[in-house]
Amino acid sequence: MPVRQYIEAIHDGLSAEMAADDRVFVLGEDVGVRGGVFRVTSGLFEQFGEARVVDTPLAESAIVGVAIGAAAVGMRPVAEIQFADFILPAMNQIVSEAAKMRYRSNGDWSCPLVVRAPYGGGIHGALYHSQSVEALFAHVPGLKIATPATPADAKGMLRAAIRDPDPVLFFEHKKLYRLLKEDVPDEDYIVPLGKAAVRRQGDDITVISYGYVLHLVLEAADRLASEGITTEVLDLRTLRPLDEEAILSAARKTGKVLIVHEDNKVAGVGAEVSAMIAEKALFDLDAPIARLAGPEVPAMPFAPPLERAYLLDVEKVTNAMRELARF
Amino acid sequence: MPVRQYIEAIHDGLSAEMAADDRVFVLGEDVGVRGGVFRVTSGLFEQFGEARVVDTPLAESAIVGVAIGAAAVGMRPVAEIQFADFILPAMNQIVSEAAKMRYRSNGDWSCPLVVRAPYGGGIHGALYHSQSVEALFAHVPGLKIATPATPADAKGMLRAAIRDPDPVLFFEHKKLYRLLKEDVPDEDYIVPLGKAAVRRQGDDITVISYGYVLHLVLEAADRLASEGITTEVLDLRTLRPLDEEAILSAARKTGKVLIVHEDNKVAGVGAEVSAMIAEKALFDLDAPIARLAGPEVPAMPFAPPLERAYLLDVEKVTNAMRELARF
Amino acid sequence: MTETPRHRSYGLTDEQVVEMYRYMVLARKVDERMWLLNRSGKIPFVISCQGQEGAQAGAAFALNPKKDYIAPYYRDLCMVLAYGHTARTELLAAFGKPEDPNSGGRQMPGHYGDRSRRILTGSSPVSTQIPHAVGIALANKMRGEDGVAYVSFGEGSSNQGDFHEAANFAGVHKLPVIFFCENNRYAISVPQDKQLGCINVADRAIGYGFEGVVVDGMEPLEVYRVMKGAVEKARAGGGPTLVEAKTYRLVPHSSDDDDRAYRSREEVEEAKRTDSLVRMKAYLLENGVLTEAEEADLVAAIQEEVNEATQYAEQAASADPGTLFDHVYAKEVL
Amino acid sequence: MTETPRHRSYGLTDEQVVEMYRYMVLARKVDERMWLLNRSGKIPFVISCQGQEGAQAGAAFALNPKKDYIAPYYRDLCMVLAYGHTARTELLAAFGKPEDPNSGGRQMPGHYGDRSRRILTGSSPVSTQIPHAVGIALANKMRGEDGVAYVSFGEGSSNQGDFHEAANFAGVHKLPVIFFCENNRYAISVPQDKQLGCINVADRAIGYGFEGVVVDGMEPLEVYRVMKGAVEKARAGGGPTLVEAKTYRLVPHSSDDDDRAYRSREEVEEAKRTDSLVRMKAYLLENGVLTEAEEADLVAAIQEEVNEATQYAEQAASADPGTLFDHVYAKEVL
Ligand SMILES: Cc1ncc(C[n+]2csc(CCOP(=O)(O)OP(=O)(O)O)c2C)c(N)n1
Ligand SMILES: Cc1ncc(C[n+]2csc(CCOP(=O)(O)OP(=O)(O)O)c2C)c(N)n1
Ligand SMILES: [Mg+2]
Ligand SMILES: [Mg+2]
Repeated sequence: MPVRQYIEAIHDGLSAEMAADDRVFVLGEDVGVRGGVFRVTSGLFEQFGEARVVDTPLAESAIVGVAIGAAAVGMRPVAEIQFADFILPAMNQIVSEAAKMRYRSNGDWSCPLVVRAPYGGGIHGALYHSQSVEALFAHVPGLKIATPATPADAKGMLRAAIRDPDPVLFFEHKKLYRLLKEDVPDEDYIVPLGKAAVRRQGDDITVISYGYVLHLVLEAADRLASEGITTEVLDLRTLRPLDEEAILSAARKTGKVLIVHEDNKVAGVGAEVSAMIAEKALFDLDAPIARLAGPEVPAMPFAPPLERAYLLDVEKVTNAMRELARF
Repeated sequence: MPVRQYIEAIHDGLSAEMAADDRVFVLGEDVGVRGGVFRVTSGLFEQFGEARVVDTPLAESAIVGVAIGAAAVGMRPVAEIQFADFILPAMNQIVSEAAKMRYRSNGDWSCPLVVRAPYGGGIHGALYHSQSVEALFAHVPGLKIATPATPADAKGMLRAAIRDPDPVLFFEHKKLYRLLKEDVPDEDYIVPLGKAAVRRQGDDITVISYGYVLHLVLEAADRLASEGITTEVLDLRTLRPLDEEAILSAARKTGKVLIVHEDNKVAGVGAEVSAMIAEKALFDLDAPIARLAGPEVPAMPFAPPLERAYLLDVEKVTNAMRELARF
Repeated sequence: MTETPRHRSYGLTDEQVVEMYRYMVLARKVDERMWLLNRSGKIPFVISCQGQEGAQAGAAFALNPKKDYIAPYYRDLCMVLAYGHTARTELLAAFGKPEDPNSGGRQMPGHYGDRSRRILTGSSPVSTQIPHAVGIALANKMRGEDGVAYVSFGEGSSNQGDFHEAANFAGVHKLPVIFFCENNRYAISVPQDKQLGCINVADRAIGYGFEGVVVDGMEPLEVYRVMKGAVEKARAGGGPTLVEAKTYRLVPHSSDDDDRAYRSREEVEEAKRTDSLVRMKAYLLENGVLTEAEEADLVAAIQEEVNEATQYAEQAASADPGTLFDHVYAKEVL
Repeated sequence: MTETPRHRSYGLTDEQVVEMYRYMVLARKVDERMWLLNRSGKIPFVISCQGQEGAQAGAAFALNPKKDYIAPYYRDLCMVLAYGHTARTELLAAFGKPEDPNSGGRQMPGHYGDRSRRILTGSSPVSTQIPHAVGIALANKMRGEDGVAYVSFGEGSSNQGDFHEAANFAGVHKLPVIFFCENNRYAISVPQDKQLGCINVADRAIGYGFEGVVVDGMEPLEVYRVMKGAVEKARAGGGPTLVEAKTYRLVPHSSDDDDRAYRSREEVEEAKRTDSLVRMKAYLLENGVLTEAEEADLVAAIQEEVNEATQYAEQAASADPGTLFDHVYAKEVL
């Protein structure tokens, strides 16, 4: 199996789906000649031509809105939003239109659309090139939200998203793009949406996470193992719908749950995970349900000391896990 | 004290603030000559003139964006979004701009803006004239969110919102507009943002709610009282920031908590309330933290049987409360 | 009468022009019936096409329902009738009945949609359908199909960002799409001079690199002529056109509105004299396409159709509450 | 030299025109320094004004910093220098230091703001500042003040809905605002013909009912002349103007970009010949406003200023992590 980076895996998944299905096309800002500002779509323009790799005008609501129209009549658009921070001008199209088309038409119309966007911080991108936006959509029925944390998942979940008959938001953490490599199958496979993955088995505490910070959790779990603390780590992978069964069984296994995400805490995805556990597995708990998340400030600043202060790191994660274990 | 409806109280609060402070002005669709489609701004055009009661073009992002600019240079705009469902085109202006102006300028600039919008269902408004949108904003640091449930709160919180130095989203439940009347002070008063209110004292169960459905909870509590079940009822009033102290003490008081809102459940405001309790008051609980909320469908349909099936009613609320009491 | 009547010189047969008139009358009668039902408390809401039937009929006849998708807005009752809907489908919608093909009674009346008839599903937030039509046009172009996409909206709605972004996208990619603005002079209570910085919405087209045309929307044949040109151009690869039909809304914005608050009765009465139904009838009589008796029969038949539809829709089964959870997502994935 | 030199006929003194040139050179030198610092790993990011200094200087001199607010975009280094910022303030921003008056190092370089200098705080999502400027103009009008609001943006950004909505709002209310488009022919990699359905961004103005003017943005004096007219008109209650300055971006989009992927070196070299700094210098020498020696001194002084600023900014204290939580909300409410 070839060893691929996260960004390569996404590229490969896109390219494979485009090759397999000529209804699939890509549109967005700088996705064509330039191959995307992060280079995810690099080479696709040359491979599939400008009709299927469309450089759009700088207008996110149109990018999504045009994609919705094309999806409605049978195409399979994959729209790129250059940074997740810039998805907000398209909020109305995503929430009022894409998410509601099937329901409002009583199942007559549908919207098989993928919106890809790089999110997350730690690249000196300051307030507007660092945000996590998943919580703004997690509340919306009709949408699915994918946040893969590994190259193999990224490819498999992207392929699942493209084949999905409903709109999928596909959020790619920028710090993951070139962070790690792993074996990624070349053959046709998907990783189904809606299924979490146990990344590590343990008996003392359960940590539920997703995206880049999952890797901090795994590193922290390694450290704690040497202190005799074993950790069950669940990677949510899909944030809507959440994998209730996996969440509840991971919570029950140790009775001590910590939820970790980079996004700020209040009304974040962790709130729903916690509420689900508090509703359905309360009596299996031996400790309060803890959350470790970004601080309640509008977004991370540029100045390196402030960016560091905002972001989680292995230290902060290890401390929170140790504290829970000792509870 | 005059007896006023919720809608009259809002009108009066607006009118009083405009009279007291000539930086305050109103802008939005049909707010002028027509006095608003719900008639909240009725008479203000005649009273304050077209310069201070501005009928805008049909463009929500501009309504909010223009208001932000005016607020930045010292005005106190109160923007009306005709229906909360139509706030989404302004999402970028609210979240990227209003919420972040103070922070990103290191405290140099600010945005004393109020955005008013009628929300909620039960008026045959179908998918797009019935939605609750508060959860889409509850995650955003820099914003405040008010959802008053009574005439006196509506007036006092609106006056607080207008005087607040930061952006406030002020959501008015349409079913409340003409539902009930109560004494509303004529003199200058405010109801501070960020403070919940205990609406009823009880020892068996705690119900936390806000907006229209709070009144269903109170009615249900009446019914249950005759069955010997007493209910502590907390009205959140402000959804960001949440009143942590009030929530935790209401939860601790009975150890059995039900959160009720009209908005759909997953990643709704109830999730944060539940997670807060599960984090800080877990060992005071005698029952799983329950949530009763709208179903996970995109929005309520027009057909009366479907609208009824979507909405909470006293029956559903009473049942959920009774079930919790019996736990 | 030696001159060729206008409709023939525009390429319409006598049968077609009578048909056009029939749709206009049908739309008016269905619309009027809905107001009656609303005022008698039987349906909670109406939003009207009255005053805009002629513009819609003219536009509809320039399109080919076998290949051209439409993304109509809430006043396009006459348009969707010409696209195959009936008094019955629309009254089913008005009563919110599950048999309604638009939305199975899930949306308010006036929220059209029907995949089998190439009517895109619409929502309430205005202008969102404009980029959708551009997306349909893009799909047509990508697939090498010669269908045209048609989208309509009010003049107030032309101030939304989505109009601008979509029109520019279509201009850059020279897509086969017609932007049809039904300018009825008001957006609820706000008159066009408080909505539009410009004189004509059509003036905006140059900002996107294509043609903008103003046409008298009370003259169905003129609308047909202009639309026909735009459709032919789009089909031939010539790109988009913005057509602005000047119309007037003869009734309040919706059943929840009271238009006396913002416009004079004189203005409304004045506008009624330009009503396309009145003009079209006169034209058909004058040109001997229809006799008074035939016209009376036509109206009577429609009245009958509307009565039957009302009865049918009222008696049709109501939605089963158990269906609330249907169609949030596709039933089967992969 | 019997003719009046152009700048005098436009109402600029010799001192002013030298000052204008000085800001252009200052902006260029600060900008070049930032690239050096970036390439040597000292600062993580630069976004450049190079090629657009002349347009900005010309625009700035038509405004009155004592009463006119500006809502600049990320390339407006020369504009904010003319509005009172300095090499030091901008290098402090580049190093993300808390002394930076723009944002205390919270935002990326190129995100301007300064209340004391009437520079509105800006963000990264493009075009959001356009309605803000309209709001400032509305406030001016409401308060009966004669300040003008100025807002700038790229040609790509003129495709955002916010541009359209804001321009139309200003058109309807005839507000004192200048929309200044710095058309540098690219939006990152996308050339203007793939961004704009129209030929000129200025063509869009008619769609909002006001004037659109195209000007050679490599000619500061011409930009000044056009802007002066627009500002006077706005101040006198004549409403908005859309000014499109045709410029060229001489360097990559930002330090993260590689422009060789999407434009030829020949094209860039060709454009360098139109560089406003080169032209302006020639103009000043030709008209005897400046000698070669004076010009060399001016450049040397700026170089010195930039060196000093670099050193100062690099050595300035770093942000205290404890300030992370400051300024989310006002400290005291009521
Ligand atoms: C985004 C959005 N904002 C506000 C509304 C409320 N609204 C419905 S129709 C309307 C006026 C539309 O005017 P125009 O576009 O001229 O169309 P007309 O109704 O006159 O045909 C408004 C403000 C809406 N439906 N969507
Ligand atoms: C809403 C939004 N979408 C995308 C971006 C990413 N982005 C930054 S600058 C830019 C191109 C801007 O082009 P133009 O408006 O022509 O200005 P220029 O950079 O050429 O001066 C893009 C796409 C952004 N900042 N904001
Ligand atoms: Mg209208
Ligand atoms: Mg540009």
